[in-house]
Amino acid sequence: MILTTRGLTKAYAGVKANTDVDFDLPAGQTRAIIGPNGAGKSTFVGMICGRIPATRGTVTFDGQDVTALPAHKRIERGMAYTFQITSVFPGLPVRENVALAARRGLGRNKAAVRAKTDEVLSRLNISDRADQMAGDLSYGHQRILEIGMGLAQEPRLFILDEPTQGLAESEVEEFNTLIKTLDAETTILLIEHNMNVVMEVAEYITVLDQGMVLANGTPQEIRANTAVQEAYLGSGHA
Amino acid sequence: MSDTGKTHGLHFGLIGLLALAYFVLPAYHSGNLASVMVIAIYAMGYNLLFGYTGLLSLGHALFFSAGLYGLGLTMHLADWTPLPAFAAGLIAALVVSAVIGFLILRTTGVAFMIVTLMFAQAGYLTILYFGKYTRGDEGFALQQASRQIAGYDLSDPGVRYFCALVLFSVTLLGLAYMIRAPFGRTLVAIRENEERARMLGYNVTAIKLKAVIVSGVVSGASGATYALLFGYAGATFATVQYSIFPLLWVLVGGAGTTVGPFVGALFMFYLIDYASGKTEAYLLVVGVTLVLVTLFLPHGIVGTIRTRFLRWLP
Amino acid sequence: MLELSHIQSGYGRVQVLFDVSLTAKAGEITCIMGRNGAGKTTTLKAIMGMLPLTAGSVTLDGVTLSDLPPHGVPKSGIAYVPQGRRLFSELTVAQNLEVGLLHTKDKAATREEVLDLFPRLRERLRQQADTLSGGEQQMLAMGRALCLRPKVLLLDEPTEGLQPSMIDLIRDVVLQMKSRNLAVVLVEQRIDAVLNIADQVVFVENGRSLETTDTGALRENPEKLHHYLGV
Amino acid sequence: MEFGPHLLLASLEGATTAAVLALTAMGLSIVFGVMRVVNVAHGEFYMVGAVLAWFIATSVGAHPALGFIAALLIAPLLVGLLAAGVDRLILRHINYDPERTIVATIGTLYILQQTTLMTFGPDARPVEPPFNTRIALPWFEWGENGFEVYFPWGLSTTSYKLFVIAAAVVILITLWLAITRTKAGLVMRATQQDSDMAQAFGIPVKTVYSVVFGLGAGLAAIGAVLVVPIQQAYYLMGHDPLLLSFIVVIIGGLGSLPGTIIAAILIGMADGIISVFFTPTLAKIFATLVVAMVLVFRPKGLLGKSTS
Repeated sequence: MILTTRGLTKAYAGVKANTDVDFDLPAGQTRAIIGPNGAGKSTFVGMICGRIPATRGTVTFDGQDVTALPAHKRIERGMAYTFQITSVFPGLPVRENVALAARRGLGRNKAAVRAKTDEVLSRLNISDRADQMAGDLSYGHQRILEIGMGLAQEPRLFILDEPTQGLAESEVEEFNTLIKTLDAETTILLIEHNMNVVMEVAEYITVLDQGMVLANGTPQEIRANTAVQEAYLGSGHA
Repeated sequence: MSDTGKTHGLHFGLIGLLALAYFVLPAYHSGNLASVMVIAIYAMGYNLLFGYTGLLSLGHALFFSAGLYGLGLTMHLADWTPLPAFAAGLIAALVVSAVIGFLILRTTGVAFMIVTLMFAQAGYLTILYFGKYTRGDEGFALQQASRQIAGYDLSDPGVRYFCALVLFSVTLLGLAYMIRAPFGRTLVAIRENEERARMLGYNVTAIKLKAVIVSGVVSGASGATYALLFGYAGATFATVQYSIFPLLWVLVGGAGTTVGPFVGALFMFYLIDYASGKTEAYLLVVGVTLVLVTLFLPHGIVGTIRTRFLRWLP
Repeated sequence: MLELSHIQSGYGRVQVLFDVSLTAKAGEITCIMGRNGAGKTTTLKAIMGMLPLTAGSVTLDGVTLSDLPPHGVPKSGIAYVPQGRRLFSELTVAQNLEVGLLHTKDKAATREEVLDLFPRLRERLRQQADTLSGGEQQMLAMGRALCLRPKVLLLDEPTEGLQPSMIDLIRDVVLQMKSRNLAVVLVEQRIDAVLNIADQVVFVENGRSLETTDTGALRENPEKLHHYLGV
Repeated sequence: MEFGPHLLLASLEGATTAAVLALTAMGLSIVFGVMRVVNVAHGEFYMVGAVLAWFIATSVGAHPALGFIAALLIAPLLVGLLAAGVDRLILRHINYDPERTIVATIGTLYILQQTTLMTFGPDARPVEPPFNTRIALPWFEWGENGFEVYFPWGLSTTSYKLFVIAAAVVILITLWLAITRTKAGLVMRATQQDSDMAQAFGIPVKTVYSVVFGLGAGLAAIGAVLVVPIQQAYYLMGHDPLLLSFIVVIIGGLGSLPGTIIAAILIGMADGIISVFFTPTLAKIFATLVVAMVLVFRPKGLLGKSTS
């Protein structure tokens, strides 16, 4: 298991966003977390990567308890996180955005940083925009850049919070392809609303509902699960 | 020419021009220019924090006067020679900025501005409180005899000018290098999107603390240089006004540009100089400029040139 | 009749709406559907004048709303129930309603009418808004909006996070408003709810309105839902 | 004088300070609460109020009471209009961005201060109080003859100082009623809690902002008019009220009106008492550091809601 949580709970002013979530993620898997709006998905991954302090419970990453570590220490150990809302450095060129992500791990080795940056840019087909300001990119390209910043960190656990939100059909296709190629390289934890994407890329799915784990299973099992259908029916996954 | 080449050209060109100016300009103006270079060091130190890291401090007079008194008091009371005293000024600024930085970085936004203002005010009052040693608002002069380095008399206009130029150049080139180095890039990243920088694994608080310290030490260096070259230290330099001035210079010149602080300091120096001739209320010029820049020139002079014409400007 | 014609809008430098058009008729329920981030809420904010239009226009019965200052829009007959209610949380229920009544002529009668729609609010008039339950907060948000006596009612995910009984109540009130000849514009994610009450559905994707569909046709032809929403 | 009477005297001085401070700080607090901006020029509006009070009182020239009443009515109004003008001409155009507002109001501070210097000169200007009877105060002693009441030399206050306290109380109660009981108060509070939604209910938020900014400055000016018969009007007098108002607003919890009042009484009394017993510089250093530390470790203020 690369990631394990036990009893992970978050309460905001007494209201529980997550209650006692036990979660196991084997290394190398591509896992999707789905659930209706307000199911506590973002809070859950927020607690995993350290953006949101847990009220109680533990997070174990790569065999070590990281519950007490601040976000940047967890990232240092090999997590990467992309934001639900596009979050790039708008006033910096695209290349520098990626380089900032690469540099944290590679340090002062300029050649290595440059090579990694170039590799990521060409992998995402945005080399031709390397010198544009990130803030001037279209929404879709900002999302792709955001994923590129995650890639440049060479994470062992790549957490993507609704990466396809607001992408056009064609861009979603490209995203699916990209995730599939990443599959072999790293463990992926994906929060996703778009069921097409989930069914296509996820090997295994965890369903959250009202802050708790409702079901775990392969895409086929989840599709057939009546409890899941009930949770969705009427609470929409549009 | 590459952007790096142009940047070097700009910086060395400016330094060359300033060296030349001493021989071309009348004594009055070269005297002014020496002052401008010293206060531009202060402005550059401020700019590192405000322009590049995005932290708006209203208390930098504290760091400036830490350097000013660090040098001034050791020379005045303990008869230290200029070089060790200068080091004392830098160390004083280092200690003050490390302690204050540790505290102020717990706050953000408006609270950050007010806390920096409060600490600087407490510093000013402390200088007044120890008036026995500091002579308060009246201040004290450093003897011309003590202001000598290796036989050069620092009160001589020529020596003073080139001493200021050397320190100005070192600061300009040093900060310009730092901005282009990974550390500086990280500062800009924090300014642009702090949460993203944190989630790329950067220890944002530690990096910001480094920025406060570098900014504080450079400001302190300016204070120490001022006391050394002009032979005077007084509590006026610790007042709120002297925290506002670097903000003003950087805003006018262009925050987050390498030469903006110098341009802003030069512009405001001559504007105030001109206004002082007309009225006692020369601070009115400061007020009007602050309001006008906020309203109409949010990028400052150099920043506006950069957005409109020369994208490569550092 | 509320008419949006090729509007563009966004937040600062970020453009969100590129081309949205729709027509909401009196006595009908128009639903805006689309994925997260497609521009549904932004459309409502643009109608309210909370975001500036960079192109296009919004008109209500021939009056161009986009020429009015933002506080003029509600006065001309549009009421807005935003996502997450956004009550004046430290004011009491009565005071929240009073804000809704500021520009209404027949204050006392309107207030009674609204309280008759939501009898629960009458019991809680002196209670501070943020001490209400989720369902009561939604009632207050709707009640406050209806205090304006609007011609158009904009609702952004009114049933989000509510229990079924509350959802039924909200739906009843929406249908009553329809019968009182209001034009209702609804942003909603719950497909079943939409299919039951909406008259027409406008699909929005990437800041563009794609197509306006009759709900009846949609019921018979659910592939459309699948196509646009990935259901 | 012995310690007891001395303390009573200090407390009375403190109460007058607290009364004026409560008015001034309330102005800053309302502006911050509703508009979420910090008005660094607040002390200068106070100063302008004081100088205008002197100008109006001397222009009227009749009985001191007449001049004072005229000043009390006109000066805050003029200052309020001036502030509303600053809001319209400057703050509105920078969209109330918190940091740019601070820079712009620093600019405004210098403009107001220096313009006053150029117009009225550098001299301190006195205003004659409308009435100023000395009131001797009694003290008691448990001496050889049992319980004794006597009037120690030097233990006195004036009728005017008591009037200042009473006036401040009346004005603050009126303000409180206006905010909680009137339509204008409702509009203000709705704007404070959610300006977007206030606008969505037809409230002209920008006009509300101008009025609130004017009201805040006007309150400072009322405090200043009340104070000029005790202290003289002077173009640099804005500094201390600004600092003390900051302290009060921060200790009281940013934007909390009851917190502001309690903190004003606390700080005003403390200031009065401390400055009788300690050197003012040390007291100020101490107060400034305390406030900075409160902001660092309890950013919502001592009396505000806890952050965690």
